[in-house]
Amino acid sequence: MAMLLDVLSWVLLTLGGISVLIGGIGALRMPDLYTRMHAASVTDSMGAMLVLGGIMLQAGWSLATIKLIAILLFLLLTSPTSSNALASAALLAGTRPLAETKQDRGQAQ
Amino acid sequence: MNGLGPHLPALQVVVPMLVAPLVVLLRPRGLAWAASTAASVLAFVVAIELMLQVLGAGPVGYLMGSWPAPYGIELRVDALSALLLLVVTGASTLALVGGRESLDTQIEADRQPYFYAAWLLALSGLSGILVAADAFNIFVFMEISSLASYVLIAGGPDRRALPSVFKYLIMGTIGATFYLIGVGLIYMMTGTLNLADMELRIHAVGDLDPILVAAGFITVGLALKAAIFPLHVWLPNAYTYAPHMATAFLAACSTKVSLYILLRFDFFVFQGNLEGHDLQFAIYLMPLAVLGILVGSAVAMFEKNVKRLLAFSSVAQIGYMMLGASLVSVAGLTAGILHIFNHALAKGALFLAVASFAMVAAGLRLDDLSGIARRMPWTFAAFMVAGLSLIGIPGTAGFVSKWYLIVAAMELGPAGVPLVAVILISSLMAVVYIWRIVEVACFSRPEQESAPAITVSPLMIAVTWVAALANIYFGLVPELPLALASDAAAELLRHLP
Amino acid sequence: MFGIFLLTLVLITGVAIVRTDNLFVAVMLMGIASLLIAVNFFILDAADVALTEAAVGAGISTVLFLSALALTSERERSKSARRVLSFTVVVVAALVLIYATFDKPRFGDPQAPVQTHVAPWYLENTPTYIDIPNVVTAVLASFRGYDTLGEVFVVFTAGIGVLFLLGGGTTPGRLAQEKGNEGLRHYLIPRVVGRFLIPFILLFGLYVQFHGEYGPGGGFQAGAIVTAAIVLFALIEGEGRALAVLPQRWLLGLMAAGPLIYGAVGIAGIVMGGNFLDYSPLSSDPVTGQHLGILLIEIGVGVTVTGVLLSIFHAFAARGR
Amino acid sequence: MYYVVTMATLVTMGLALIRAVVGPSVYDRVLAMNMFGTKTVLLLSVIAFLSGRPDFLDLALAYALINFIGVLAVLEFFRVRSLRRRAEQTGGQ
Amino acid sequence: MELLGLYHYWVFAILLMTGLYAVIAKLNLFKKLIGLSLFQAAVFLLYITMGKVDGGTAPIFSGAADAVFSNPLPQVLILTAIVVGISTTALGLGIVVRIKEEYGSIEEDEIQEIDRQ
Repeated sequence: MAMLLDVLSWVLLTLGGISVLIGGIGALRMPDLYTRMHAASVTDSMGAMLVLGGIMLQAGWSLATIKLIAILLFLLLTSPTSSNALASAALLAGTRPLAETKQDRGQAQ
Repeated sequence: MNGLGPHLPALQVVVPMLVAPLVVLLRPRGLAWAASTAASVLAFVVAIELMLQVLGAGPVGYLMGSWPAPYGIELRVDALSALLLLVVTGASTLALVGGRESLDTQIEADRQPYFYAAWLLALSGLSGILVAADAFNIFVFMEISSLASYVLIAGGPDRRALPSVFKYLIMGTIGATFYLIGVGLIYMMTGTLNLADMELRIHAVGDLDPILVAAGFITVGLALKAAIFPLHVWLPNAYTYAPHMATAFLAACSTKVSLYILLRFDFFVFQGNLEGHDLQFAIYLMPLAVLGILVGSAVAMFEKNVKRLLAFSSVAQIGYMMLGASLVSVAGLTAGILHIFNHALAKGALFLAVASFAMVAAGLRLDDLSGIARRMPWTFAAFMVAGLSLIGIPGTAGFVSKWYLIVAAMELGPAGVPLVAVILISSLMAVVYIWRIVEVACFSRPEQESAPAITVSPLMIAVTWVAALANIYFGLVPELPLALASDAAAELLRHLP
Repeated sequence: MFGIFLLTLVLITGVAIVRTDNLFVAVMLMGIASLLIAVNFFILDAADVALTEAAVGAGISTVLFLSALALTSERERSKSARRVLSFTVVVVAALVLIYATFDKPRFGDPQAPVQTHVAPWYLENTPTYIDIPNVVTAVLASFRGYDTLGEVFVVFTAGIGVLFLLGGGTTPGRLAQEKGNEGLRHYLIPRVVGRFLIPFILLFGLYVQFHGEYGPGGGFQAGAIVTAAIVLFALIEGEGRALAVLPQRWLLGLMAAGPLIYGAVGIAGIVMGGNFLDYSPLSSDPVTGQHLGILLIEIGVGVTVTGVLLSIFHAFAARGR
Repeated sequence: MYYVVTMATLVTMGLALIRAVVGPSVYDRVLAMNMFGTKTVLLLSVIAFLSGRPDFLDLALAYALINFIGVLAVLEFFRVRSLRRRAEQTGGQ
Repeated sequence: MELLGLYHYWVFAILLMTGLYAVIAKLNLFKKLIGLSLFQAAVFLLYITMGKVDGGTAPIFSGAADAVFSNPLPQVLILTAIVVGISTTALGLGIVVRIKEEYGSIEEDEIQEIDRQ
């Protein structure tokens, strides 16, 4: 049973590490703000869930787990909120998504 | 005071400190002033009492929180701290007692409680540095006094006060951080922060590079805060645009307290423990001191604003103190420390008088002071007395310290002659710049004869006179400061063979 | 290993801060640098410092920088001056410091003077004299409590300084009505989430305040976190409503009350027959006395920090409207 | 195993830092800072377990909180700035 | 390990001087304050680095009998220094805001120019 938990938590941690990394690469490589935001936020929540879940399995049932759950909930609440706020601020300030601008340009031609 | 006797070193700091938050809460006009003045007077009384204790029974120690010395924080008042405590609390008390009207005209009523609180914090920060015997504690109180001084200077009504205070803030913080780096390096090599303990333990590691670098950082950082010659650029503007009373208070003591820490570190901690430190100290600081004296006096001779003129004169006077210290002899150090005291008397009185002039005259440029001697004869007479003391006329306090300085320089033999020449030349320069003020004040007629709108209160004149008379008193009877100064010098130099 | 990576990131950030001419970007990068330094502190076993650096360095100071930046201009207009001179000074000083490193005790050496002289005494005697698990809190609040008193007064001085400069006399009623002062009230999602979170943040602040004797935390950190919660409220509901809930007058009271609590505990030490800031006489049992003293002064610290930081925040926010 | 996650997080922090330094727009930098904050929270939780002191998770919680408030503060900054710009423009006309 | 230790001190030195460079060379007052924060943060690094012990853990007792603890004292000092740093920054920012209001600029050379007139 303990063995199974260990393996499971390792799998979760590894997947978490990978998705965090993918998010990082995405945020660097994507072409414009909104796609970057997508890359960052999707893997943010994914990575956080997987990593913290993995640690939780390691921690067992203790005060630490409760704190981890609190952290996870906090991240899951705030991370999309920040993304939303940022996107709306950028949109209001006049930053257009790349696809849209391309389309506009196409129509203009 | 009986039951509180042993607690005096702590009370010296805590009394003004704890009155500061109360002052902020005091809304009615005048009450803030009364409370701060009372706290300042109390601090002055404590300082006198401490001085008597030190004179009677030697250094007074105090363990904060009753924890033993290198683990807890120790306070220690010796002759040097006692002397400077007198200067700091005395300057604050005189400026507060006499300064109410001047401050009323310069600071809006609703901002006054903050101003007075900052004043008290500056006072307690400066006293905190003086009583501390712990390197990090000195840093903390240095920051209290610096932040509070920034606030005091920023209170100046001229908008140019703001850029000058910003410059002071930047340079002061760099100085304090350099000091912190130096203390960190010493702590790293010795494992202690208590000055006395540091002195014992630094000996074993005295020749290692981090200690030498630490000595360099501490000296440069404190030289920045003490406005020693090439690092003085923040001082003239800060003093010029500060509220007049704040200038009188800070000019009399704030740079001197930094100088005090510098002396304490260089002599108490490093001297005798570092190879060749006394030589390096003399080689680097003596030329700076001489340059500071000459450049400060020279600039003062051509300055048009009275406060700026006096500020540059301060740069020169700090040079005298450094010159005394850089002789690395008991006589030289005694003279330097004595000059700290005497210069505070002279500058304090001068700036108090200038504050009175400012209330009557249109401005503080030399032209604005035309005929001021006739309009305010009493204040001007006090200004003259303090000016004579600044020059060093026999019979005034300024003479005593310059005399001792010359004697100490002569001890060097022929090498001392150029130093004596420097002292004499700069005294002549002082004659010139004081004379310029006197000339304008006495012999030139103001363009339009306007009746003084405001009369200066008798209290303010009295305070100015107290400061001026102190110059004469300590010029004729210099025993008290001399005893403290020579005690202090002997203690700082006890490593000397 | 992690340390080297993190430190390199810090260096890159530092250089980027100096090079950018957009002040907003510099503030952002400064926040990142603070976070990195804080993580590094954590790796170097300084949990309390990491918490403080994150709350104060990355959180509060970013908020302060931003609110000041909103009142000034965002771009650096002039180029640097004295470039050669300053570069020389800086390089020489850096070389001197690096030169000094070679004689330093080895990193992490248990035999270094720092580890053998004063510090072991704290580790050995904290259980006897004070009996709380967090040695950092014990040293901070009792052994070196006088430093902490000084620190509280530094904060207080900064508070009255900012109030003196910028004035603290705005009335909430006027603020609330004025246009442009509604905060993020029209951003629906942040507002809902924020309102939901504020009670929990306050609770967390209290936890940090009173848990400081057992784990990382204490008055400063708690003060910063409570401030963060109220700043959050001000952000999503607007300055005016925040000031209506907690008026400037009260903040001034908090600002003054904190140092007074601390000082009163110190004076109580004298009255009860000990030295200043000696907590042992506060109770018949010295250890209980220490506990009581530490609890009280930590409250004093938390109150001061909250009052001062909030006053400063409001002073900046109220300016220029 | 923790090491893998730690390294992945550290590398991601590095990538986010690059994004923060190169921009191009201010929003990219805010995004990078937000990402950076989240990664710091993860990193701290992992390190707390790696060093065997799970009671230090409080720090991670505090970081998450600070990060959120930081982003909202930036947002408010943008809002105030755009208001001021608009005011300046109308004042200038 | 040796190199790791030295690297900590080198980063301290370089970061310190990067901050100092910004303070001395930049004319923008706001930038000077940011440089000042960086400068102070570097000093924090110095202190915390020297307190670390090999294999140590944070100086908070956890019940483990044979734990090695890092030095609490530098941490206490830096807690104080961090708070001092933010206080200085806050006051500096207050002054900068006032300067902007009075002069309409936060560039040192422009302010000097205005004062000279």
